[in-house]
Amino acid sequence: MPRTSRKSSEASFRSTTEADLKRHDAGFLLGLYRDMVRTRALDTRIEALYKQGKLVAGCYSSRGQEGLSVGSTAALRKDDVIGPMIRNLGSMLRHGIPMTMVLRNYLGRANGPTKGRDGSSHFGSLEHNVIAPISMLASLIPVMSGVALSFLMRKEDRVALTWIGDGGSNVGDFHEGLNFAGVLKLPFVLILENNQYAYSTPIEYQTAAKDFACRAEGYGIASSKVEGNDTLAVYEVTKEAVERARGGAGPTLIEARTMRMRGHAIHDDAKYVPQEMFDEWEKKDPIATFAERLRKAKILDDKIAKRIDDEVKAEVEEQTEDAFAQPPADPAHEIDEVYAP
Amino acid sequence: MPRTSRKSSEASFRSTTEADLKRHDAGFLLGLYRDMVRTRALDTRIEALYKQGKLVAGCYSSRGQEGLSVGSTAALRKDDVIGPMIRNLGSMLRHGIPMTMVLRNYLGRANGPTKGRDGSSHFGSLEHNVIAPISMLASLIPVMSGVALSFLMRKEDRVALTWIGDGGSNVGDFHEGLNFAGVLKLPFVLILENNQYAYSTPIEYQTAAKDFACRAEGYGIASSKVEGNDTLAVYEVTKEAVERARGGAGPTLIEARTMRMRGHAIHDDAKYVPQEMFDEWEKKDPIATFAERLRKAKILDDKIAKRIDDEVKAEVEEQTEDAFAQPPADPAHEIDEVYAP
Amino acid sequence: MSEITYLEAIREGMREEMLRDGNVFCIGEDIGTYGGAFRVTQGFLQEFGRPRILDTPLSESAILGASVGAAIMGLRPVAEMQFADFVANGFNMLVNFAAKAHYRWGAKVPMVVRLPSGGGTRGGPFHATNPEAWFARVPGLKVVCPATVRDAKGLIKSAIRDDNPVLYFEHKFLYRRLKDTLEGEVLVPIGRARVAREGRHVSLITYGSMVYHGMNVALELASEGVEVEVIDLRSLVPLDEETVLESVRKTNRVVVCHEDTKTGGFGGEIAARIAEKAFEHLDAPVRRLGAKDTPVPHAPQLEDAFAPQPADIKKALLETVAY
Amino acid sequence: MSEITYLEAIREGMREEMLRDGNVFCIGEDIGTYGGAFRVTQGFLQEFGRPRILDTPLSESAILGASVGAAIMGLRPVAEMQFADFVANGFNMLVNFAAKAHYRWGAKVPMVVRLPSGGGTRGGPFHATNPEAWFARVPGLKVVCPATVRDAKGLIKSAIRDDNPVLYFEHKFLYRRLKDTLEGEVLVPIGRARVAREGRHVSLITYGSMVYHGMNVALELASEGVEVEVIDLRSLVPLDEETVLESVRKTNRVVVCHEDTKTGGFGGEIAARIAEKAFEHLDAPVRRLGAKDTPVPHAPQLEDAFAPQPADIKKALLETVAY
Ligand SMILES: Cc1ncc(C[n+]2csc(CCOP(=O)(O)OP(=O)(O)O)c2C)c(N)n1
Ligand SMILES: Cc1ncc(C[n+]2csc(CCOP(=O)(O)OP(=O)(O)O)c2C)c(N)n1
Ligand SMILES: [Mg+2]
Ligand SMILES: [Mg+2]
Repeated sequence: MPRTSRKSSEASFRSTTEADLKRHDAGFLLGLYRDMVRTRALDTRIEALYKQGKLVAGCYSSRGQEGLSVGSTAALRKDDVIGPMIRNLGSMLRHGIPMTMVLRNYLGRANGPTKGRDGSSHFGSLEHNVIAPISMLASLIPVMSGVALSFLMRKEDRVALTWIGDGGSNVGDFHEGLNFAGVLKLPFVLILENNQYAYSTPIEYQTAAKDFACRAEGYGIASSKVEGNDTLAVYEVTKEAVERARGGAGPTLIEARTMRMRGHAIHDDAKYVPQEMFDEWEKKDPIATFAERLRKAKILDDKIAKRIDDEVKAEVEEQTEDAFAQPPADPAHEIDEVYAP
Repeated sequence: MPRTSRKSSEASFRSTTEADLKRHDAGFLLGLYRDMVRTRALDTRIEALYKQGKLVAGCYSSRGQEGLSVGSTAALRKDDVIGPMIRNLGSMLRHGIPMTMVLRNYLGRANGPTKGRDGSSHFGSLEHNVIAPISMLASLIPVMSGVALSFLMRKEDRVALTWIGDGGSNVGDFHEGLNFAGVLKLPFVLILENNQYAYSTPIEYQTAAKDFACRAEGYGIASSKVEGNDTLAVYEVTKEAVERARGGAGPTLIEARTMRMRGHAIHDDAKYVPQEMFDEWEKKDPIATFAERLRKAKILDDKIAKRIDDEVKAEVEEQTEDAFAQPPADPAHEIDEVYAP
Repeated sequence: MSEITYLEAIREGMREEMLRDGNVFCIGEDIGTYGGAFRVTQGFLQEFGRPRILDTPLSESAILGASVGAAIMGLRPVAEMQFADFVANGFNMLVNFAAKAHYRWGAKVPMVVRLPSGGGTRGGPFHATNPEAWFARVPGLKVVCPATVRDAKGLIKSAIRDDNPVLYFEHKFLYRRLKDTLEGEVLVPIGRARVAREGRHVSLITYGSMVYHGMNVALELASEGVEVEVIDLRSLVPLDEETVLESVRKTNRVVVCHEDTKTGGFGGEIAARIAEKAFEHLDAPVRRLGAKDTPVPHAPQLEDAFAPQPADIKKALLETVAY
Repeated sequence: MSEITYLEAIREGMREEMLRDGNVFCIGEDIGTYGGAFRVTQGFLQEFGRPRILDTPLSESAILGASVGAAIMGLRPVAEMQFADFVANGFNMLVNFAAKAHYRWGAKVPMVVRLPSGGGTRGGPFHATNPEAWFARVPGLKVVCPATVRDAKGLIKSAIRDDNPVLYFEHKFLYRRLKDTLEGEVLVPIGRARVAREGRHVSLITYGSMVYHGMNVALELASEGVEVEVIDLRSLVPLDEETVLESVRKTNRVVVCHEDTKTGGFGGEIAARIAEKAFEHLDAPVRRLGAKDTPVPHAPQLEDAFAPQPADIKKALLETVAY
């Protein structure tokens, strides 16, 4: 039996209607669309570069989850701080990270964000208010609580936001970090991307809980559930959470339902996922469905779509070229910066 | 403002009535009473030995929580396995650990259960189906899940039970262990002893959750709440949980409300606890209130009470003497047993 | 008899023990349906079924903690860390629970933790470390690091039969690179080093991936007239000190080498023991070789500059011989 | 100027830095109302209030993780582990997040972790360990182990001002045992060892509680005509190798000693460096002294047999001199 979603009632996952769409500015909506397109274009290019043997190692795709990253990040101010995980390429782009930074890192360039020391999108940039994750899942949750704590201490009205997977949410740090944030009412938002699988492991083997959002109660914090492929709905629930956080009402745990449309990483053919499940979710593709809605609302048409596509294509070309033009990582400086001076 | 309890509705914490009491066999009820008296007597003796400078180091009292340990352990079969924490002296005694074993350990004797290598009630005995804790709180939760896993693998109808404090429940292992047990539907029961404080830290600084039992939902497991000083109620909810576990219906998290009536350890005068709080909880003393109920039900009278007291006194005397008669730990064998042969 | 790889040898060893002893079971992330990130347990789910092959939630501390509990009850869990690096998340269970149980209260903890470790595969800071020294310093744990196909099989079997917690570091670089033909029951005792190559000019004390590189270098040097004795420790705890000292007493010159970072790596322990116990036999300083004291870098040219390369080993050996 | 204890010196150092820099804050279990399990932060809540003095839930990984996050944002957290032993529960945050951030992406992590460690107080297997070697092998972390009242104060202040994660091991045995009078601004640079006593017959390289015992032994031996040079490392990372080597070049004989268990303790690293870099200067084997390779036992007679005692140090020094 192909599984398609969590057991909890369908209705409780928020989605938006055409009326909701109309409440928003066309420019804003087109911006969301554009950033999703940018994300997929870069993702697709990275996959292509992998196949051409150009990357240092493997790559992780966020295909099918672009709306979740872009929609949630769109709810933030630029001075809010994000801690993107491996499937939040869209968050990085939306928060201002130029494509070349990502590409330089995938290519192991000397003046990439990690100088070749780490790979893929595994980097941060304080200039862009982006904290780098480590591979150990859920570690970012206590760390981003600490970022939020710095806002509390300095009386800044900024918010910290990060993401976690259905798998990663079972690591102890999820518990310690959320509980800590709850007791201090920190301006912190955690989005749980329930994309049905953790590597090869389906959610049924991850937890017996009926959903993940209910865990919020155990920390005395707010929660909500949202259709992760409804980009606007993701934006809206995140916006509410961010406002709550900024207003001093504490953290929120948002469960977003979506689907990982590729293998865990490029080497994984995801044969363990029933094809029907991919088929069904393909119909809910966040970009296609959002485009469709924008067209219906007369915000998008062929001409605008083509313009955006062309611009994005040009951006990817230019940024890829830029990345390739950079020098490779330099072993001469290898041991230089283990310590801050 | 002295705090007296969690914010969650009073009614939801189970307690028993006189009718409930009557459903039980008098011998069984007197057994509970007796084991509580034994626990307090041993606890009191250990405190006295400390004051006489006879212990190797400090000691931890479970005064005021005897009913919780005894009542919950009474719900088990002897072949069920417990993982007692530092305030579960009563569980150890009820599960068959002789007093001298505890005393020998407090006195660092060569033929105590740890041969002087560890102290206090920090020991286990496979012969008695008791697993030793480590100091790192909540570590026992995954470990006892593993004990329960062994029952599942071997198709044994045994149950694993352990306890955790309001403080310790915020360690990541609580989350990992309970979630693991939940997904495998393990025969596992966890009793959260909410005794209002973790060392000097009141529960408000431990979590913003309205109670601890609600965390069960996040793992898809059963839960219940009980007045921890109502020994019979503790017995009953534990019994239900144990039967659920034995029947294959998976783990239960039980929150028991009680009060730590001493400092964290003997050196701690607990000045940070409002006196009113001690006063109020003193009235709910599990032994005094249970005795009172037994008397009302004509199960206990002065004569029986005296007989039990005398027997227990004699037991403590004899066991203490026995412990003192043992040789001190012997450094000659110090490095012998780091590894199993 | 056909050739099998180092990786297949681990699988074979586990499978044989699973068949031999019903108490043995496997536990870890993605080890069932997927057969493990490196496919070490491929086919096991089909053969042994659930729960003996147990796909777990993403929870290292639960995996290790549950293994401790099951082991105390007499089962023999073989836990897989998806990468050795992730053991940092379940560290406490090993160093405090598993390691101290027997000493404290006589409880046996017959569990194995498999840790795919090491670099050379561009894994970067979190997928390429060699964390064995964290554990080799913990009384109560045993630590083995197989470097050959035979030892991969023989040590996993011995680890499973051991009544103590054994950390089994399997090197990712060797997984598919090494091949050998094994016949009959292969059991390799824990705590016994192997003279991988005899020589008289200098001893190379090493383990893990550096045995592979060291043997190649020794071969090359032999053609240049320098006879290197290569000692493959195989087991760090217990350490076969006598085989090490014997070699040093014979060659009077020694290089200690590992892929782990140099400062605080287990090579310090080995060098210190040699310096103390074979002082009179040393004609040259005990030379130590390890990776640079940085996290493991990702880009190939950086990783190669980070970890000891054959050329570095050769240079150290020649300098020690020439001293 | 009145005398203060080692413990008070830590408190004074922290307090001065709290007053000097509004970015400094304290975080840990029971550090506010209670003033910490050992009362190091006594009075801080009254003086600095919440949230600068932050009583946390019982969650080591959250304490350390939140410290990392706050530090990356430019604050300067001083996190307390109630006992050093409990750092095992937040291990990953230190070795993977804090240690690697600057190398990976240039983020400074100016945090201090205070770790009340060591034995002599009958703490047993979980309240008396010396876990410094786990961290001294992790590139990106700094590790200091003050052994005097002056260094307790001077190093906590330097640690707080350092832009890297610094693990500050404060020894429980020394807390109230050491007293001294300090005047003026006390700042002790991280990475510089201290010649605690000059001598010419043998060098004792040590740190932490063993400095205390070592100095007593040295005094005793002086009256017997043996002049011991005592080097108090103070900082394990960065290690002041030059001061160590200089002493060895002068005395030609050396004992390395720590309270931590011997196998895999940091003494191996030090001995290995001496053996490699001062080979020509050694008139005797580098002698190593550490605790027995067992968990820390609880009962007094066991703990005393476990950890190096003054008599053991004396014996090792005399044997090394007599070699
Ligand atoms: C603590 C930890 N254990 C194991 C891994 C190895 N690992 C990397 S990704 C992954 C699956 C993650 O699943 P999920 O959290 O659902 O995120 P998704 O990949 O589905 O977005 C695993 C097991 C890890 N990164 N961290
Ligand atoms: C992981 C961990 N951190 C810190 C400690 C130190 N410590 C011992 S008991 C205690 C308080 C425990 O409180 P709680 O869990 O509520 O149990 P109680 O003592 O109230 O029964 C603390 C902080 C510990 N034992 N383990
Ligand atoms: Mg997932
Ligand atoms: Mg409590």
